[in-house]
Amino acid sequence: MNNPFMPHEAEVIARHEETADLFSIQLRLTDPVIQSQYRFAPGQFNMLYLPGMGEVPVSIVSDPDDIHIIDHTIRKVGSVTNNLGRLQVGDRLGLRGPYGRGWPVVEAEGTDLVIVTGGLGCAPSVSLIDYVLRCQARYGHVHIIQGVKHSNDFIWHARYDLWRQYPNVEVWLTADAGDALWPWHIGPVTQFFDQLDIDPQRTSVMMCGPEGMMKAVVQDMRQRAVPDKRIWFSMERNVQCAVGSCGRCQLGAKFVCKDGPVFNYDELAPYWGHKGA
Amino acid sequence: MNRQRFLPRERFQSLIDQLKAAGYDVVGPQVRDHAIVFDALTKVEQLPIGITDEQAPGRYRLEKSESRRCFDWATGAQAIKPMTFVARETLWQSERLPGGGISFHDTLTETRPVAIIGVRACDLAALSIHDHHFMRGAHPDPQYSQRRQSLFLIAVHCMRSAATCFCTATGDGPQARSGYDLVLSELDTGFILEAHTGRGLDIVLQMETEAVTAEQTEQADAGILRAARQQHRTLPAGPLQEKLVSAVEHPHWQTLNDRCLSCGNCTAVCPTCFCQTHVDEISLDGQQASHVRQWESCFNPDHSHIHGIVIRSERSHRYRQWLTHKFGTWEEQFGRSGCVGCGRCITWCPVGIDVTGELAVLCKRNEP
Amino acid sequence: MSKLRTGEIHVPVLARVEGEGALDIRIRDGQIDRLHLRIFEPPRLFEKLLEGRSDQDVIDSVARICGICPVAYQITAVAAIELIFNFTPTPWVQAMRRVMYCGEWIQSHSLHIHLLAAPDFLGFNSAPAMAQKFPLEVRRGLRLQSIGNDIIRTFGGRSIHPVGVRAGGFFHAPNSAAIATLRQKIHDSLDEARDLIAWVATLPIPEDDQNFISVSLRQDGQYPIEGGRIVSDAGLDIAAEDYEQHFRELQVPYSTALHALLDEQPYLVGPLARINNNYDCLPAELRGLIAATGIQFPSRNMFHSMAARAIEIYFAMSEALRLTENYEISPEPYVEPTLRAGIGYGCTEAPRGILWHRYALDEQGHALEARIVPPTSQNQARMEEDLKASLTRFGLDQPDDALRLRGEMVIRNYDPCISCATHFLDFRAERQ
Amino acid sequence: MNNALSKPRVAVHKFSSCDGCQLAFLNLGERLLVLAETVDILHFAEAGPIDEDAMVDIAFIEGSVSTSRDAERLKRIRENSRYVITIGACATSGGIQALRNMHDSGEWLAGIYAQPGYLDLLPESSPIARIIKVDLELWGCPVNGEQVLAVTRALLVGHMPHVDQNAVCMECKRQNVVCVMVTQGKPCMGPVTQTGCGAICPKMQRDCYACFGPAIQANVSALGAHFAASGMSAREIAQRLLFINNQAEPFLNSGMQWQSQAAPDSTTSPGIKR
Ligand SMILES: Cc1cc2nc3c(=O)[nH]c(=O)nc-3n(C[C@H](O)[C@H](O)[C@H](O)COP(=O)(O)OP(=O)(O)OC[C@H]3O[C@@H](n4cnc5c(N)ncnc54)[C@H](O)[C@@H]3O)c2cc1C
Ligand code: SF4
Ligand code: SF4
Ligand code: SF4
Repeated sequence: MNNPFMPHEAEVIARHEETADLFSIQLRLTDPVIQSQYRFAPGQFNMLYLPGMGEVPVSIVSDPDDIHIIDHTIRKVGSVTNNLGRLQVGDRLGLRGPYGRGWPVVEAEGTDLVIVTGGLGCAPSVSLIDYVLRCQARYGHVHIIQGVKHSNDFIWHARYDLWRQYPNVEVWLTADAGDALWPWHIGPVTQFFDQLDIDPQRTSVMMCGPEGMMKAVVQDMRQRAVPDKRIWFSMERNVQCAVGSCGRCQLGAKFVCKDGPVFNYDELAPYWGHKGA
Repeated sequence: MNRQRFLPRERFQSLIDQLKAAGYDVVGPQVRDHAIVFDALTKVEQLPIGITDEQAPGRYRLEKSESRRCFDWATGAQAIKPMTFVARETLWQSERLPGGGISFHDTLTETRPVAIIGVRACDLAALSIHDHHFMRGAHPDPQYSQRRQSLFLIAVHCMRSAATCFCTATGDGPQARSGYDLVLSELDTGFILEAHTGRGLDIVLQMETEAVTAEQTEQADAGILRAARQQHRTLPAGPLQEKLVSAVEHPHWQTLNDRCLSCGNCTAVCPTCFCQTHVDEISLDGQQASHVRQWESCFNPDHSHIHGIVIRSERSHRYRQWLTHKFGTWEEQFGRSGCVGCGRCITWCPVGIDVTGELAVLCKRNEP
Repeated sequence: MSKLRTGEIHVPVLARVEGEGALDIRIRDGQIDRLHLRIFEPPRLFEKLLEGRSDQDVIDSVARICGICPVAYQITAVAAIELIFNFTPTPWVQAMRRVMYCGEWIQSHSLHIHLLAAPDFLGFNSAPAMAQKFPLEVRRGLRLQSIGNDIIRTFGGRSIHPVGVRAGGFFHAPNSAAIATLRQKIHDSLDEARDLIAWVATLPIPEDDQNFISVSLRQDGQYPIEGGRIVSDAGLDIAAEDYEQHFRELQVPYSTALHALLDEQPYLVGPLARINNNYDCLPAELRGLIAATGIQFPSRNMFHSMAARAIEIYFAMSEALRLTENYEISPEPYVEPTLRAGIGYGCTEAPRGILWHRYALDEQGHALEARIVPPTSQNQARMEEDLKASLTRFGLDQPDDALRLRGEMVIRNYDPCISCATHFLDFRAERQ
Repeated sequence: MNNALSKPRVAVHKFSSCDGCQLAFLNLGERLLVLAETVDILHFAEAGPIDEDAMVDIAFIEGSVSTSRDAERLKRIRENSRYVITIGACATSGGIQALRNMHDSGEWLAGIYAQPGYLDLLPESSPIARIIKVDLELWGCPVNGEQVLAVTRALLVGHMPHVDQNAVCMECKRQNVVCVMVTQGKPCMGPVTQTGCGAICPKMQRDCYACFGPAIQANVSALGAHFAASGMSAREIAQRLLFINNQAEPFLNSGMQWQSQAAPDSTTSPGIKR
């Protein structure tokens, strides 16, 4: 029987320092057979493993169609992520995945998209945006709204510049606080919603980021009569096994690792907003 | 032939012997450290003969009786969970290769076939939930599956309930209905054996047994009925998921915050709890690592830890998670409640918190 | 040679001893004019901490006086407490306490020989360093040490501050399988223990005979461990409760440990004193092994303490085997004693020598008063006396480093346990 | 830290203690020799090397702060060490000797200071973290040697490990140990004590006395209330809480409350300040 808990060896083929505590690594599974079978959807995640330290769940940011490349962007917050940040090109680590239910790219076809990300929340949404823009014919207008704590936290300037050049794409940027050179807005992401020209019945909202931000967005969007089933978000819980066995990531009746990490509001409504759920 | 046969008490040893002869390691209940626990069994005399249990919230005492019965007690310190979902085991190992590579190895080893004598109806119901959880999903658990498949189960119908039992309320007992190879009804003079699988029948056929009389069948039925009637704890009318989820801000959780020790005993004795923690262990030279899993409980703050935050930071949140999951959201996950009515969480809670009482309070407000 | 030496020598921190101490020597005109074994480990006031505590708390607390000989403390305390309760433990309990105590001797002696003392004789500054040249010997020592730990763990759950001892017996009896495994392990290492005696006897030790009084227990024809009368080779023979009539503790200004004197004289306790006084109680087979080494007991050479330890390791292993032969798990690992008020004494042979306790308990078994005299404070005066003699014989004109090392060697040879030594200060006496 | 050229450097420092936690290293057996080859042990008086001011990657500290010179020494250790790890109850919570903190310093210490000049003892025994920042605290009286080794191994590969601080009960259940509280009514501290020892007391069918300090989720007041309901006196409950780890927060707070309710006892003098 396949051991669903056992990683495969992967190699770091590129790495990039984004900010002082944020980095991206590009990985390749070293076993060609496993690499050739590896497919993922936007919003899914991998378990990355460092021997003696443990595993962490990390979203895949690369383009799902680019099947030879697995990109991750990671914030150094604790022991495992710090050590992932020390890996150099050629170093090996363990990888298993992809896991979870990603973004509803099929369900959202034919609708306008509002993609809201806060902080590093942008990581899981990057592959979503890449995908949507490549298959733009299937979607309507795309609003990309990115909020960061401080203007210095804003990375991926180039990516945003690129996205802005697409037709029917609008990019809105804001920071809770910013320095004098910050050309964009100051304040919460919800400040833009009045200016968005959306038809609630024909709109899908997708977001990821801190739960506080997501709560505000959900509330606002529901008030605008966006259907509960079309408000989507990516959740974070303690994921250890990633296959729905260890019970650590439960959120109400859901297992974040296999029923999510992307959920729509309808699914989580009974638990939404209750401390400790 | 009739699947039911009678085995006189004097010949009970022949069951153990037959199982051994058929290649099984035999495990059965016995008294250790003031409780009934499962352990290796070779002789009938090791069984808790003439032992009964007295259980109450936070209290478990064994008593000697005049009876010669071996199964005249209700539930022991643990169901058979420790034998299927083991408390601590290595899932896989990794090794650093010269040149920087990492190789990963499985740690599965052969398991020997094990026959367990004395499995109760509630424990079987719990086992079936675990089978669902560990074996029937998209990613079957190799460790669990292997051990599970090597089991030969000999159930016993309960003829006596402890004060903490409430399997009639969950519909899981006292009569064992499925999931076993053989089942025993214990009478004063011996046992009615009933095979439910071919291999169970093979064992029975090897033994010197007698026909079952109508009177013996009646005695067995009466015993089961007696056990059912002894139970007095009940559950609020189900399904409970909606009731509990909508009680999320009920003020009663706060009183539990004050009383609950958050020690996790209830989850550890519950035969259906499946939560785990995965930890890595490394050799002194840093070259080998083992990925180990062990039992975890939602009462531990670690359970819901993500970087920098404990999601269920207060005891009340954690008690709520336990009760809401076990009796509520379990229904959506497994199509039934996570409680099989064994009463262990009531008995083995050091301060005697009684889930049935708490549920009554929590669900009342939402009762029509 | 030319001019007689004058100067000071300091060892600011003694290495490879348990606890913190220093050595200060002042030499004037070629003579040691002042020598202080200065113990600065802060006292932890155990005798006070015990007041008001239950009998079980006393047993669990006194273990914390010393991480290396917790069993000695617990078994001495429980003996005193059971005396107050007028309780005699079952023969099974008595035998198993002796086995557990054997574990501590094996552990402590092996640790001392290999990790603390032997590097001195072979010119290394630590056991790992010595292991480079003497890998087999060091590994053998570590294995013996682990056997001692295993024995303690079998009865106490862990080898440091074990948790199995209680008034009336043990909390739990090991099962036969555990004892069988343990016996096998001890049995398999007996040859190593035998080799250890031979090896220790070959270590280059100074010839340094001195005059001293050996004080130990004497236990009904057995080699003394967990009880007996207090005897000396100068004719003392008293019961434990008479200890205070003959021994006196006094405080010296430079040390946080008390000094003890027997009839105003320094005296020696520990393995050498034990063998000197009880050679006749060792099994004949072992006496044969000793004879083969050429060492004669009683011995006046303090450096024979190491050989005495090796001999006691072998003795403790064979004793543990003897006492667990035909082991059967006791259905009653303890009998609940009836609590009583009173005063009780305990005296046992800790690895480093006699350990003496006295308790006064109230009717509920709570301690009213405690007094504890550990072996190291008893040896302190003797150590200073020895240092003066040995260093003088070694030659005070030797280089500082050589003198320092020799001084440390002399001290280490006593295996002083400073942690033990300093946990007691008799304030009442002080204030009088 | 894992640099091929220089081995990681380690020191073991001792303060007021019984030396039992240092034995976590000296009792490692064969693995002590492996450790000695993997790292450079620069200061470890009991094992031999002495260099108190060595710059190290990991400094292990045993023992509590109890003399006037200790604070000074600790500050130097902190400056010289990348990670400071306390080992054991004395270093982590002040240890059993901190029971003196609760006593009237006049009553207890007058005897000592009657001989001033040669006895240096502070009226309180304090945990290391009261003086310097500690990176990781390992509890236990004594520490569990396996835990110390596991932490050392993790730090050697650059990983700050997570130490399990959940209740002893979890470990009992994992080891299939039968609960002594439920079956025998013993006043076990397991539900509020952190795991790490391997549940050795319940395994021996005795009640835990909390030598590993408070569990992270400890609800000490609920346990105290339960003890009281099952017939223990306030004084007994106070002594239960104020023992090896008497200075650890939840034990200290709750213990002092029970102590203040304890009836003054004529025959014994617990001597604890009211
Ligand atoms: C689906 C999903 C996708 C994610 N995607 C990304 C991403 O793309 N980029 C990104 O940067 N992050 C992502 N994260 C978050 C990322 O997994 C965490 O930041 C990471 O696990 C932190 O690990 P650490 O060891 O560095 O931090 P630590 O805080 O040291 O450790 C976190 C983990 O270690 C254990 N642990 C450590 N300390 C404790 C404690 N005190 N109590 C209990 N357990 C403890 C727990 O298992 C915990 O989950 C994602 C998380 C999820 C669930
Ligand atoms: S919730 Fe309690 S009664 Fe129900 S199965 Fe679990 S332990 Fe038994
Ligand atoms: S979440 Fe709690 S109640 Fe549910 S399975 Fe896990 S431990 Fe049991
Ligand atoms: S059970 Fe409690 S007292 Fe016993 S060793 Fe463990 S933590 Fe210490």
